[in-house]
Amino acid sequence: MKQVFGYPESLQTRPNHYCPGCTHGIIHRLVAEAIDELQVREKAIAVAPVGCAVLAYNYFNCDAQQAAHGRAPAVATGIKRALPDRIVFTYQGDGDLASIGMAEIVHAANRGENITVIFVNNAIYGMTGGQMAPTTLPGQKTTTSPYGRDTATTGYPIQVCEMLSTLKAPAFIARVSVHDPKNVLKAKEAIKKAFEYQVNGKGFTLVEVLSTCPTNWGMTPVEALKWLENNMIPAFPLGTFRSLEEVSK
Amino acid sequence: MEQRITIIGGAYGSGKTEFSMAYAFHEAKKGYQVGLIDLDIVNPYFRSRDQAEELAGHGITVVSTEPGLENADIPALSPRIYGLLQDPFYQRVVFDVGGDPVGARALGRFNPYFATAGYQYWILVNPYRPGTRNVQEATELIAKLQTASRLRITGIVGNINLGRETTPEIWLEGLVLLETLSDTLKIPIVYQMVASKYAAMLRPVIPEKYAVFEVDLRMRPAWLDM
Amino acid sequence: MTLEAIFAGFGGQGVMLIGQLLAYAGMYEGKQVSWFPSYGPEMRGGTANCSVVVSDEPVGSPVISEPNLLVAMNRPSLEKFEPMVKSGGMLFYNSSLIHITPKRTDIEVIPIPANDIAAELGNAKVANMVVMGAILKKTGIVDLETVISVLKKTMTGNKAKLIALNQQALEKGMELVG
Amino acid sequence: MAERIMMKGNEAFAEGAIKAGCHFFFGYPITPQNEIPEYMSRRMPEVGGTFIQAESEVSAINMVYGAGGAGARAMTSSSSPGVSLKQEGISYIAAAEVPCVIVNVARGGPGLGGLTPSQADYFQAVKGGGHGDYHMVVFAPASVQEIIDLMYEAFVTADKYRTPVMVLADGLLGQMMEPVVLRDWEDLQIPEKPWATTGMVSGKPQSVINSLGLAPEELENLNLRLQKKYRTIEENGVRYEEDGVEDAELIIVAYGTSARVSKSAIAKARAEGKKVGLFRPITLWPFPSKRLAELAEAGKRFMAVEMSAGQMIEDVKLAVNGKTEVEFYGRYNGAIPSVTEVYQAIIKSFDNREVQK
Amino acid sequence: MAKVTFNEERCKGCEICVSVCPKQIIHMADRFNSKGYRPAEVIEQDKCIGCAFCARMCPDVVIEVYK
Repeated sequence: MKQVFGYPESLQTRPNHYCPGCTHGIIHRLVAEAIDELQVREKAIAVAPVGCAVLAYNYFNCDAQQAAHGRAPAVATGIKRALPDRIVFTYQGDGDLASIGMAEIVHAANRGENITVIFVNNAIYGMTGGQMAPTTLPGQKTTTSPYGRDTATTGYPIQVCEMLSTLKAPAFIARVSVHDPKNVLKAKEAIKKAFEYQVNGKGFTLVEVLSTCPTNWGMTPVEALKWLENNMIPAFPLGTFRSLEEVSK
Repeated sequence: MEQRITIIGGAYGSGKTEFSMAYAFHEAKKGYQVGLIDLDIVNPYFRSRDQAEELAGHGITVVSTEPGLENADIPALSPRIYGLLQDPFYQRVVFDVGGDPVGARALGRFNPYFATAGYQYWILVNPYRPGTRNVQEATELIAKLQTASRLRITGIVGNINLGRETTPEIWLEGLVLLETLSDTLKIPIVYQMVASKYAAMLRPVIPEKYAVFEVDLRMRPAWLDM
Repeated sequence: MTLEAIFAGFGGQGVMLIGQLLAYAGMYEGKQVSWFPSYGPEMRGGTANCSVVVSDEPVGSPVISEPNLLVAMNRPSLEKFEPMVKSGGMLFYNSSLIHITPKRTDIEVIPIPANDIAAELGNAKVANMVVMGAILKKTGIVDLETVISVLKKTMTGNKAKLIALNQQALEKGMELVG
Repeated sequence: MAERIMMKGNEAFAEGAIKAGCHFFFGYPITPQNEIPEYMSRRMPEVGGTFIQAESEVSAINMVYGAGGAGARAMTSSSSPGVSLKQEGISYIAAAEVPCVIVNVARGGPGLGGLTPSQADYFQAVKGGGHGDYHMVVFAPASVQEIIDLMYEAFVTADKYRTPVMVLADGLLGQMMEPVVLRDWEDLQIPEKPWATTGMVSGKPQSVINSLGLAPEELENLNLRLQKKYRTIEENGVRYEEDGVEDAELIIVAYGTSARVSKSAIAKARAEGKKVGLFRPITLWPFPSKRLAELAEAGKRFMAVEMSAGQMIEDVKLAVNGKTEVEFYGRYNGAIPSVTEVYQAIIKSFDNREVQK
Repeated sequence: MAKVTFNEERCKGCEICVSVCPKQIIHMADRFNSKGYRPAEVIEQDKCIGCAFCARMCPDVVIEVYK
């Protein structure tokens, strides 16, 4: 018998700290698998955000820099410019990327920085205890939208992929989900493609991964996957928003 | 009061954590194996995990954040919470649920356990704290807690006090609200929590029908009351 | 000797440029020099000035509160800086544009019809060079040849053809006070 | 002798950095330092370096953090309000022990302030500036030539101690031109940086650039290590210039532009027989406290001359420790004190002394 | 012929694998792992088709799949 599914080399063996059933763990693994398959682990440099993934440097088996809240794309820019042949990626949550770090992500994308951004969207601030995120759904209750997000005063969930796709420079932008095995496979393909683009020097790549937060959503992990499918996907349609190959076709 | 699972909730600063710890000690003294779960994912200060060592000394198993992350502002829940819920070795499991309806939401992820095993869900009410200063406020809070947790509140623990300004008169005044609340919502008052240092002063005025629960305040540094 | 000069005028009159020219020339002659522009709101408001120190000693303050040489290319500059000039100092003013007479009697006042002479030469832009020529002659702080060599270094490409005109203007200015 | 060329202070910051082996510049426009990014945008491509006009000062400092963490000599420059924005990043950089250089060509404040020169960022520069217990080494040049030389020192110091280094000047120094000699540094070599995040190539162990200290002991250890490093820098890194302090009764303490102005004022007062000297700190942190204490011990009086409401004077007073008098003369509305004003302040100080006697 | 192995010390008991197994052969064990809670396990190994759904969905890389 041959092993068809095992532990990726680019993931350290230490167990992660995420709550049971949190899909951060799946996304970590997909990133590690992509790095393994492209054989770039020794060249990889991760940039960890502020957010639940602040300890990402403890999990990825590669060099890493921990960035201030929202600044990961700027830090990644600095690293990549200093070491253009290395594979540099950020791993950011929705508060980090789409709120405090909106300027950084837009401009890194607009410069076409040859980096890969893994954007984990779970519609809530997990780290600080479940406050409203820029991606919180209309009507969704959080600790800072106790009556449900009111679009009249707090606006609508920011659709990062759609927004960044209005820029000319990005090479690859896709939104995927990890709520079931089929979608996990698709997510893996997108993440791998993004890294592949970087390896080939194609420019800025971003994969938004819809993710769960069972603890702050107040659901069992399995309920949370269902909630993601039923509520988040309609608000954040899955798909590839930008791909250079499609452009050249 | 013979439920295996006891959930302690209430508004910020209502005395949840003090009561949770005291209740855990109380049950441990009865000879039960007690597990105490710190589910306070909201407020990193005054949390029972800080007292974990002392509790452990009394044979109480405390589970909160993963070891090493106690001081991280990451609300990473330990899988060992499942252990306390699942393992019949623990005859009493006490949940200390952090701040308000928001904190109560984290209970949702354990919902199937409560649904099958049963539970008692008590809230601490101090009529001198914002959020529970009148029947209407307190009623709203209870409704929100129930919605967020998807659970029913089964008991009220009175914690009538104004800190070091507490007097028997103040206590009795607070009791009026507490009783009205209990009558209106048809939720029984299960305990009257009293800080040990005020017990001698207050006991004479506390009606006999109430079970008095004396608590040595652990969370509050002594210098705060100097 | 230490020359502490303020060059002032409208933006576009080339006062910054002749200040720099003097500083460069001083440097090439091995002197200690500094050039400091005024900047800030007034830079955009249309008037400009710079301070130039040329000295045999190391330059202390590059900011000059008592210049021993003032170049005023327009009236506001004259009115602003005239009172600051050190007793015994020199004041060059552009009499083509300034129709009042400086009040000071304890300094040497030298009117230069800079714009009129520049117009005669066929290019109003070299009014600043006419004044510069006068300064060279009057102070002897640097040699004309040094100034010309700075011009040759800085005016290259398309601008090279303007060197002769600038030289003419410098010489006219020298003649004027000669 | 190498050729002398005329350079603006701002150009000197830029060229000085390039001569010091800095090939990474990240900045954002703000007056009065715009010539630095402008110069860098021209020069970096010529030397094979990187120039990025970042989307904000915040972003620029974080790019520096990234490039510095990856082992490069990197810098940013800004002016007062922009430097305030960089403080978050500087705190991270100090904690993560990433070497880099930050230039502040200061302008008047607080708030948006004005464009005119100021020394009111002294506290921000020497006391940390951002959150947490940290210091930057702060160099204060007083001439365009010194800007060139100190930019080299700044990068060497940053690498040596793995610390952010600030070069603090004011708008006047940025805007003025003086002749400079551009040297190629003979000993220019960027040290090995095994801690840098350059990838785990050929079995190199994992490098993590990080400022998060979860356990209180871990965080305290980081702080103890930083404090130990700061004591070493205080021991070895102090720089200052003295002129005529030996026979002086009154010593003017001033840095940067105000030192230049004071120098002229002192010359004028000396010509009239007043025994005045100049003490010019070149490093503002570490501050030359020891030397000032010695001079105070010898009975000298002091006068701090600053383009602020009096910030450095606090460090002077700490050093003097009540042994003698410390007077102050300052202009702080974005104005530069004139030679005459400082001269008059000196004369007044001597006159008051006479009256007291 | 396929086989899945569970590294039960890594398992956090989230039950996601249980929910996605098309053959419904993954259960939460009756016993406790060393950390005191019930890990996921497979009881009818022979029914495993090696689809790796469980492994793909596991956030903690508990599961290895052999074919």
